[in-house]
Amino acid sequence: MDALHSTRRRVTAAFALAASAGLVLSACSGGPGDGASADDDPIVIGVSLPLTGDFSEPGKGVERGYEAWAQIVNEQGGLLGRQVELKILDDQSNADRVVSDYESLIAQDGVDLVFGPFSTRLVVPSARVAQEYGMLFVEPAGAAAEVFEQGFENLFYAAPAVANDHYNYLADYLLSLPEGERPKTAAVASMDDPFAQGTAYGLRDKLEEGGVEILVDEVYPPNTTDFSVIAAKIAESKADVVIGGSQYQDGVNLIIALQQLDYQPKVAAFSTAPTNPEFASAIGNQTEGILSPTGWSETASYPSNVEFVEQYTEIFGNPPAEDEANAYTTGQVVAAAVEAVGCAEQGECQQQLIDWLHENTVETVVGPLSWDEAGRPSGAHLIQQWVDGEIKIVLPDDAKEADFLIPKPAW
Amino acid sequence: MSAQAPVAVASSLETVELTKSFGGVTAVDHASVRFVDGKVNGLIGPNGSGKTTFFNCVTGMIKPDAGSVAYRGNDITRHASDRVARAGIGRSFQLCRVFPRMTVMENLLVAVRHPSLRTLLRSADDEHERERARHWLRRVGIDHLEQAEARNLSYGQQKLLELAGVLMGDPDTIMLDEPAGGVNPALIGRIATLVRELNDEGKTFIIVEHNMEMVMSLCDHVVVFDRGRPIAEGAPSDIQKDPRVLEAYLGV
Amino acid sequence: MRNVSERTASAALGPAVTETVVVVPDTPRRSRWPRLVSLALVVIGAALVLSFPFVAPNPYILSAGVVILNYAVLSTGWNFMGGFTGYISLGHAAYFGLGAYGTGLIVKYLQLPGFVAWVLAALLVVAVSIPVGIAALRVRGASFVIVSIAFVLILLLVFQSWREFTGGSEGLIVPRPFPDLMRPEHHRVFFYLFAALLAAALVAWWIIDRSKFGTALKSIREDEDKARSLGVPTTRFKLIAYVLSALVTALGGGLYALWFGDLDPIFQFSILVGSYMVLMALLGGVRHLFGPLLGALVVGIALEYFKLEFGDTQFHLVAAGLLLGVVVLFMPDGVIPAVRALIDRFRPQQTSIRDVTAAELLEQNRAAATSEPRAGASSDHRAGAAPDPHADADNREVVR
Amino acid sequence: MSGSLLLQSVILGVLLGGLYALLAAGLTLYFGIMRVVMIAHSAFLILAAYLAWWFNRETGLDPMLSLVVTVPVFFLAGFLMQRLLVSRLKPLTLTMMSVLLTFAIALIIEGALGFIFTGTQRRIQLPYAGDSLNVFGAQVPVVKLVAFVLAAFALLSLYLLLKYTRFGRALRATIQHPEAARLVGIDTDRTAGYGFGLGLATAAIGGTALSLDATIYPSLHWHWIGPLMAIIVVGGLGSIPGAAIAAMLLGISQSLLQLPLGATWAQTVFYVALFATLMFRPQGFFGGRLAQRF
Repeated sequence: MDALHSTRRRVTAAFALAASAGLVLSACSGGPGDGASADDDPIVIGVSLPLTGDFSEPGKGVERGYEAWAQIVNEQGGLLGRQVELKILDDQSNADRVVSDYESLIAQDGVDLVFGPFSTRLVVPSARVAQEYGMLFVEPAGAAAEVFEQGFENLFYAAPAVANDHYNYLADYLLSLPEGERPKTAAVASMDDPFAQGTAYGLRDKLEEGGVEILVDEVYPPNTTDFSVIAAKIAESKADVVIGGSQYQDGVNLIIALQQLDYQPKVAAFSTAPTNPEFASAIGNQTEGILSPTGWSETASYPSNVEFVEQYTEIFGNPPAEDEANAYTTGQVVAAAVEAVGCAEQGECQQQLIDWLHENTVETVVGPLSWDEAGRPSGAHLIQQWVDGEIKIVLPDDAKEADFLIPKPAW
Repeated sequence: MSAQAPVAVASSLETVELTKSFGGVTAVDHASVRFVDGKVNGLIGPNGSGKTTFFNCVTGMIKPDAGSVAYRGNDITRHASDRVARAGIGRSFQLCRVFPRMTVMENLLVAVRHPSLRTLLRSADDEHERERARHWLRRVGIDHLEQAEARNLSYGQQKLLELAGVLMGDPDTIMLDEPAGGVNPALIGRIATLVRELNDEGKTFIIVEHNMEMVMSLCDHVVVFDRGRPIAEGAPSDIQKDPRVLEAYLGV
Repeated sequence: MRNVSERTASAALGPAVTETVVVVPDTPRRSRWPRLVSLALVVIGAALVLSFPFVAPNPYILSAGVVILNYAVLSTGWNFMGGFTGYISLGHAAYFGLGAYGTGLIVKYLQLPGFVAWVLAALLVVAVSIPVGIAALRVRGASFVIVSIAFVLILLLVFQSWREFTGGSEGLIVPRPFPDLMRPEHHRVFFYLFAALLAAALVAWWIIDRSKFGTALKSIREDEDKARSLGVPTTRFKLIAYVLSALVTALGGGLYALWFGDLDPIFQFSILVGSYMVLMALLGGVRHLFGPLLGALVVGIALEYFKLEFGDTQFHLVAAGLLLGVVVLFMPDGVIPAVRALIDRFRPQQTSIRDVTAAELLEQNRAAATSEPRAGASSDHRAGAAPDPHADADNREVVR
Repeated sequence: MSGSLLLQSVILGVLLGGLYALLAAGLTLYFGIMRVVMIAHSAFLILAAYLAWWFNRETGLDPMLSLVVTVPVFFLAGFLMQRLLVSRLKPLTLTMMSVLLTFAIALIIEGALGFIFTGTQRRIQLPYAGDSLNVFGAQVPVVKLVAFVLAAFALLSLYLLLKYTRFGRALRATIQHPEAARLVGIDTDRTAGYGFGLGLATAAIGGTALSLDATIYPSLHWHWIGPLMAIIVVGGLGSIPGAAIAAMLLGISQSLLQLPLGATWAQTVFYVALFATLMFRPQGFFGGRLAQRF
């Protein structure tokens, strides 16, 4: 990302604002009118991400994914023969910031394309801005049901499945177990976040339909740090299954609190957190048997995935995680549309890109993706489990790298 | 309760068994006092005898623990101080208090006698009110300072301003807490004259004062406080001879 | 600084002055600001504001203009309480959030048109602010600040936790009142709506400022007990000011909801937003009609600038903190008095004539003051200070 | 709901209450000395927690060792803050302006923490983080116990310092009657400075205790200041024992209420108590507003 350039434009913007607000009647530069792109100009892609605040951990993962994508694309000659340039702003995990970020990216900086932000909460407001400026909006994180119920025509979720379907394989598997091994009770704790709740409640509802009794069902706000009482309730219930609708730190905190109470479930499933590279050390390496859904696998054999993992590892020195992969997928989806339609700028072009994506399937690092008219992808997530100190795919059977471990060893 | 209280005196302000204590200290101790309507009443007593606390209890600045206060036959016990003021009792403070960052004129426009929607929205520039304010400023002798900020006035001028501010509320009874405290002799004379004149115009005064000369020359009726209750009352000349008063002053 | 302004101020009083007179600069003095000039300034200002949507180079700048007008409305609303009575509420974001959420929830559940919901929500906020005001205004000073902060924190908790009703942390989506408008037009319409709301708030503040009610409120700011002793029904008056303040703030919040569309409890009920209101009003000058507006311009632009310039850091917090600290320590009366003093400096014809006399007067004043017997008490008073800060603070804790 | 869950909650409440008590004691100390509501108290708390985390990350040593540095540094910072900043404010508007001033300091600290350490949530990884003791069927986390002992020890030291030392007597005299204190030769300005330093030192200890078993991030302090302010009002502004008792009671109430109400609603207990106090007993339940007792 061209930080210097970006900074200068922003400063101009601020002064323009100051001047206009100070009501000095002078002409200002920097409107979207500049967007008329010469063929050798870079394609500028605007993104707003939560680099600070409640979602900063996954936000930074997404940032790395986008940066990796840009670097890899540029090394291969760019898009339509033009280099790509990311302009990333920090929305501090605030809805009001994310809107003004996209507004300034589109209207002030005149970016050619936008990528989505992180977290469902921020996707809806920002998708609306994009919609009202007629921009294509491919996003890596807004998986919850409500995202697709807002009537957006420009939105595409760049992952295999919506949140409620993330645990489908796990639910099917648990319910298919013979009577004696099948779990009878479950406890749920979820962050008050559409994505986290979507994943956890997808599993909860399927288990409940299958006859599993839900003993505890707790929700906590995103800024919760003290999990001792929620953990006490879960431990008290002695439920067979514990389901955590978590992002990252909350999942870590909840697991530590459960460990402190010496609660030993047969199945422990947590969204997102267990796939984080720092997860194991954060909970004292007692990870054995913890489950997590993932839309992406490091070892999947899709050609672009092999390339992605290799090049990402080269750039950052460690392999990518799911957030990075989702971001990368977003880039791939947009790139496919741009290459197919042959344009990347504001205006008419955006609608052509949107139409193209509605009608076509895109090959990505998570496999082929296609969408319904609301932008829902039509796949399912893989189920991973920590086995022997590593996180491996255990479900479905045709993709598994290790056998499903049940009951889970003590932590 | 003082046995010598003349029976025929018309009472304007009256307390019955008024009591207030702070922690273990009883500052006002079952004080029953009557002040004479239309006269200049003095309230004297040694330091710490509870005069100011008594003042504050009467005017609603603090809530008494027990006892009652009546003004012209109406019970005003525990009424908030603004209600007491609107009932017609104006007061000054021992350490004079004005509104430091408002002009002299604005200071005078604060007083409220009849709060109503009309008063609320009336412009503070109302010429009638301003004329009244100028009248009182002339009376106390600081009309040339109309536009000065109160905090820039000398202490004596602030005392006069405070008095003018109280008068703007058109009170029937005016309680002054040490009007002569901290001001030079010339000004004491000016204040005394003013009190006299206002009394002639029908205002009742209740004055707490240490300056005996002023009390004796100015007051028609004097109440002596000791240890939170009245020990004697009567005409100044009688009070001066009363052995209990001498004992109270010398004994402390 | 002080000397200069004192000099000029007293100079303006003319030769009739015979005794010590010093007028301190920040008293609004119409005589020094002829009505015509003030009027012209207001007209020019209004014209510039109204023409802004046409000169704004792009919709983003226009939307930033809307944000700043919104801040100006909120800060002016805060100033109904903070400016007149001196009661500093750090939790005024509570009413911003209630106005916004009230509007959104009424639209959502009662299916009423946006602007009807806006008015209803404001009335509801008035109904809420009365009991809250009664409770909060039982205490003064520090306790009032604590209550105001607690109120916004409690609302944050409620709006986060009561998911079934408010949408919880997922937030609430408020439908656009004009669904057919393109985004730039949407901004333009709301720019004018906010401008109209601001104008109404300013007119209301101005009416109160010059009314007897306003004088009474200001006397509460100066010395509440003294005001009471003069018959000012302080409890009632404070409550009226508090409710008015809540009303204006809530109207700002409701309009924000209709404009912005996405409500989030963390932003709507944030102490930070409340503190920006205080900072803006204080910076501009709480005793002045246009103080909060001026503060909103300065702080709003500065905040936008810091977020743009140092976007991915928390530097804007440091900047806001430093600014607040500087204002509190060095110019608690705001920039307007400071600027006035500066302007007065460039009015030679008035200062030069009476320079000497003014200095003499000042000297006289000092001399007269020190010659008085109870020097201790009197000097305290002249400095505008209570004789004993502790006693004063204690009084302020007393509950009626 | 079983007895052991109840016991568990009471124990967790006591452990939490201990930390609240220490922090509220500091907050009420500033108020007692200068009628200052120190909004930045919890920001300093988080600052201390960050320093402990940073110390642990850099050195790998136990975060409690960072106290050796943070306590004196915070003491000095508090002293300087009082002498250089708070004492500049005009007495008439001291209470209001000091709120804003300390609010500004809180913003600066939060912003600086975000600037230096980013907004990422941090947590110290202690070898004994997941360990617990079994007490009558209740599991007591070792880290919480350690934090509690640290807080209790600090609170006891503060109490003894105020009660039995010459400095403590001077401080109490300053709180109760500044003029009288000046008359008997106490340098009240300096004493107030020391009192501020003492308050910040409690924040240093509290922050370190907090960092042992909590996730920290720069804006966390807002979640502490509300409950702490509620505690000092309920306990009676300026009264340290009042603050301690109120902290304990509210901490336990919060912990117990979490069982039926959930974590978020349970937090409202502080504000309900605050409003109830103001409505029915504005001088607080456990002490006078003048801090007459220690």
